[in-house]
Amino acid sequence: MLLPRNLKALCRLWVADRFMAELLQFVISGLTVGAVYALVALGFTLIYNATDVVNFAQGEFVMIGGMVSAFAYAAGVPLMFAAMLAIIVAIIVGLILYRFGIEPARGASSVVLIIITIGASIAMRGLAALVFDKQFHKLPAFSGEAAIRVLDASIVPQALWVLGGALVIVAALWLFLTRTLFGKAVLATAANRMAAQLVGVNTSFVMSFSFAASAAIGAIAGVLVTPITFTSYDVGTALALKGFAAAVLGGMGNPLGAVAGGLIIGLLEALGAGYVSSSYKDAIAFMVLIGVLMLMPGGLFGKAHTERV
Amino acid sequence: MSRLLSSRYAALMFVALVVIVPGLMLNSSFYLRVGALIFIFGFAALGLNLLMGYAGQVSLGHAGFIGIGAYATAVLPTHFGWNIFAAMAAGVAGAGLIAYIVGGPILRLKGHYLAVATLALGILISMVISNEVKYTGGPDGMAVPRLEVFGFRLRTAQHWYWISGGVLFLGIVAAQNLIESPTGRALRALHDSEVAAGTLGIDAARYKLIAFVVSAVYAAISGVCFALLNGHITPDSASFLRSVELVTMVVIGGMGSILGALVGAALLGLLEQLLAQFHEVETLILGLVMMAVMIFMRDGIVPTLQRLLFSRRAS
Amino acid sequence: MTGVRCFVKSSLAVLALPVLMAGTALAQGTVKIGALLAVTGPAAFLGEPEEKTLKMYVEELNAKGGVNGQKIELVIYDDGGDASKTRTFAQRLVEEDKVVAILGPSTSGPTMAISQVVEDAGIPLISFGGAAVIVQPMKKFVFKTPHSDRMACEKVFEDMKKKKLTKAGLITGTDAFGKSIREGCIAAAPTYGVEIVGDETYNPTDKDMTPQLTNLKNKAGIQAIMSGSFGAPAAIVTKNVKQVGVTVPFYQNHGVASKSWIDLSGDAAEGVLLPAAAVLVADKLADSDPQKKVALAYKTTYEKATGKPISTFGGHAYDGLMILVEAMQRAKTSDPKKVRDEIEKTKGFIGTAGIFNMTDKDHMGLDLAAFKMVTVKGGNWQLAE
Amino acid sequence: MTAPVLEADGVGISFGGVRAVDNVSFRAYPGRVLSIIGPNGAGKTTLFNLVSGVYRSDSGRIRVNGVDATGARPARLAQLGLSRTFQNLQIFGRMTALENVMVGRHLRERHNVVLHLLGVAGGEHATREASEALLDRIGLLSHAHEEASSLSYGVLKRLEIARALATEPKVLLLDEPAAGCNAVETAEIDELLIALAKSGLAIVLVEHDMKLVMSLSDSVLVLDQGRSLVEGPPNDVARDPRVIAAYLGVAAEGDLAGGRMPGGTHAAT
Repeated sequence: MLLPRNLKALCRLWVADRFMAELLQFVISGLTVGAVYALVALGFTLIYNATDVVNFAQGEFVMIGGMVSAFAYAAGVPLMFAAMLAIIVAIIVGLILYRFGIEPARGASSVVLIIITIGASIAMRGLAALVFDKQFHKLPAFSGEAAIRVLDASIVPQALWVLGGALVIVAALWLFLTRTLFGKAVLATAANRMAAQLVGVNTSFVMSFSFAASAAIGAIAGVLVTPITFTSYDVGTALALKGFAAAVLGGMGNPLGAVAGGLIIGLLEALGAGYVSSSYKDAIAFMVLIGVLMLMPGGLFGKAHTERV
Repeated sequence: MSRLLSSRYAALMFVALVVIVPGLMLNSSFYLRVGALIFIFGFAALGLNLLMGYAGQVSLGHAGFIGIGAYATAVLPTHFGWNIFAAMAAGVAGAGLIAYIVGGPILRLKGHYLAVATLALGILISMVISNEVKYTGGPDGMAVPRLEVFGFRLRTAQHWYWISGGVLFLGIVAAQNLIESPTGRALRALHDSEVAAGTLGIDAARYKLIAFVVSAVYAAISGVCFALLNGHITPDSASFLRSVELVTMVVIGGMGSILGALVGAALLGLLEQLLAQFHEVETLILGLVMMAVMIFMRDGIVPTLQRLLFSRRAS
Repeated sequence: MTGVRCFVKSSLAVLALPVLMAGTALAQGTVKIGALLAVTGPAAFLGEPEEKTLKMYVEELNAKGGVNGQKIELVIYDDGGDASKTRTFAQRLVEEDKVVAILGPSTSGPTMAISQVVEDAGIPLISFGGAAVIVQPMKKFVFKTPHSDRMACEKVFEDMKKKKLTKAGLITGTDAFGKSIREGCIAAAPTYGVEIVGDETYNPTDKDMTPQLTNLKNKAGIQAIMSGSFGAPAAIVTKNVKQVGVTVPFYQNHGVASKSWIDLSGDAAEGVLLPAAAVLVADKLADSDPQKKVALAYKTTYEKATGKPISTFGGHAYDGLMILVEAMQRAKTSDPKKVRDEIEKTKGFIGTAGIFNMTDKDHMGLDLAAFKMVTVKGGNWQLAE
Repeated sequence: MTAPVLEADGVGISFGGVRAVDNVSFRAYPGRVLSIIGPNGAGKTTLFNLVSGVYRSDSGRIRVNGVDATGARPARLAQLGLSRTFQNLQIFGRMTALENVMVGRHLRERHNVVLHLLGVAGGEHATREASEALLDRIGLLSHAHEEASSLSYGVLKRLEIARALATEPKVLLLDEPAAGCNAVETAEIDELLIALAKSGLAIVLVEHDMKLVMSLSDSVLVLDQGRSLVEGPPNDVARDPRVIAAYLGVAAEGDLAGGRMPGGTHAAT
């Protein structure tokens, strides 16, 4: 399914070796989880690029995506519309966050802005607990639950949706930022807000847009992953943590880096759990993270001089 | 000079009042416990403020050092038969040593990269605490032996109110000493202009490391007090959320303000109790309060109030 | 300096506020019962049904005239599952609210953190935490209503023994509950002739456990897998078990005993075995079963009031509240020490979790018989015995 | 002639393929003032940043006080006796003027964190006295306890010099010390620098005020597009046709010698 036929035949020679099957299963697991982190990291990246804000409420967008679509679906709304509703709600929340949380504090130091987004994430969690509930919820998998066998390993179809979604979003984001005028305006705003304003970029609009788009990315991620990971009012924190780590590992502000960072952390966790110790698998990921930063202080794809703190 | 001195003593007097007056007026161990917790976390936040507000470096992993102090106090006497005072000292020294070893390489990182590296460090520490069940009791936590001084067992909230209040007071004195010392000037200089500080002979790496180690020691001391106050500790004390809470205390109270750390700790500590009555909306309100404080007082509560007070006097 | 004085005053006022509020609430003729529940945080799915249950039944009791002629006033604090927070609130319940007894906390760690507080205060505590350490070694004022986690292992191993399965793999969370199951299973295994051949863990926030399960599946000679988990991870483990193609019997535990786990796991839940309280299969119990009436009544009341399917967790709160209230009625007073003595004398109390027989050596009072082996068939609970 | 305190031999640096400073050499001697001039963008400030360790030179060698300091960081250079000021002020805004100067005494203080925490640091008094003396010398004693961020630009320019002097340097690098100062302030700085040179300090100056340069300098180094163009006594340099050409060939000799360099208005090509 994943591999061309001749390669598949070649691989089949090794299938007898359980090692290969195990490795493949770990890699599949790592990529699936990593794609979730990557999607969260992408949201971080976009807002960071346009506004310099590290938005710790990014995980809450994922939560909103999951919760709204799960409740709408449970209420009988078709999945497609439930997903769209979730994205719209997330965009509205994102815009509100920008308008009433970030814009009034413009010019404040980055750590102050971080505390504002942490406050926002706490408030959003509290609100979600009130509006929804504190139980776990799910969405049906888009293409059924039956696992696909790949050379003795197995993958659930929804994982392909998540991976595909991450790819599509990063490609779209990349094209948008580099190929469209508006995308360039976003990058210009990131590089120098004042200069961007001078050349006629409506920076306030660019920044609102980045919040809306990040919220949408988060919500899409929420819809895509909920069939696998489920959702509840407080899934945001853990996701934000890993997403932030992924974004930084890849090089803060670089969309490709965000995806790479997410996949690497996911893979490290899965391989760590499979081969080393399941209790310390996160420790392995974090140690590698520290190690990489020691060698590359700007992350894998970051440039040292783009440092803006 | 005189202004400096008067503001310094005013601050100390304020802290002394904040410790003594409620301590004499409150006779319920619940209030005394809330007070003690505020002092204890205020103490840790004070240390973190030296790092954030003066050395200009952020740490999202400081609860890890609280955990080291707390668990050393519990684990060493329980499993290794250490004298509890030796265990406390070892916890504090251990945290300082780890900060010293790890700080060297990671403080070369800047901004968000440093934030993530410290975050990872904190998580590693809390992971060890949760996973080494044999020694730490894992997620259930473990009992902490009671402190005995001259055959007198220090265990009530009242004891620890006064002890942690005293520790906080001394911590503030020490922090003020440090800030006004050559080391403090070097740190403040680094924060304002690293380049200029460098050309004056200040070794940035060395002073960031000093601030990191000092703040880790403060956190560990706070952890020791926390463990002894509670008599039972769980890995929550070292969790990522606790680290975030500390950073929040510092920023809300006012970075670079000695009193700020205490005010930040008091705000969060009292809010938790005030909002407990309305626990349906507790989280929501807490988040909104945090946002509002930061939007309307972006320098933090203490510096903003100081400015208001100062300008009123001037006019 | 006026500013300073003003600040001291206002901070004192802030501190004093809860006292005033508590003061006004302290009316004559009521008896105050405290509750510490993880209404938010990772254990919120425990705290939420517990809170609903307590509120619902206290209201019902009060409508019937309360206990010993006094209305019950319930003071609930949300501890978020944090041990230190719980301890502060425990002290608040004892000192400020002056409650006569405390129900909860929802989980084991916070229970351990506050045992000393209730021991010192001489107030009975009925915990909803699962770990056996809560009541072993026994503390004078500390009781619990859920089955001990170790009992879940014993029940599972009993079932395995019946089926002549001797080699089991464990997969548990690194949270307090998972740890408790893991330790319980490792300790209980030799008694039942079971060998633990694989021991994997995961973090409560993990999203995929296939690597761990792949390792277990490939362990030589493995004959069964036992999971110690609750909440979303429990459903993820269940789905992953199916995904990696585990063919040996798969046991879950009482931590998943809610309809929500079946819903989340979908088809993967079919055929999974687990020990659970009778309340889960209330309508399927034989009419002769003494628990049927109580279990069915709780189920009906809860589901009618909340519109949500019951879980055994809310049941633990029901059991705790009722054991306490009956003890108060027997003591004919709400004096904490006398109530404690009566709680210890609880005999033959039929609760949702089983039939409680407490003694001065057993502050839980449940035996293995309280557990039913259940399974999932057609998306619903089924007795497996 | 006495030995140079600062020797730069063939230093250079590139930014993204552009050779900002290329193979520049100069020497600074005790008691003498060396001025570095050139059109805007000629690389003067970059050269300063190279020599003071803010940037790392990718070629050549730097010696301070006879010790090889190639690639050394600013703190090390300060230890060797090199101090500097900045074109765009790098004042510690949240400290008082006095504290700014006291920071300059850093290398002359004993540093023990534990003692500092305990508040028993010795030598504080000496630092304070020395700093007050410096402020007095530079005429800023009345501003000693004002927060630096509230002081005027001209005052800060001088404060930076005082701070640099507090390190007791052997060689002082001044990046446009008179920029933004009025005539009175400029004259004061002029006077100060002469006195400093007299006391045996080596001074390296980047300055646009040609009057100041001409009156102060013992020697002038002209940079153009990152390269060293001419070095020599001020009057020779002012007459050098290459220098005039570098200033776009429009500035007459007299203008160059007597007035402000037309750097700001004529962009260097």
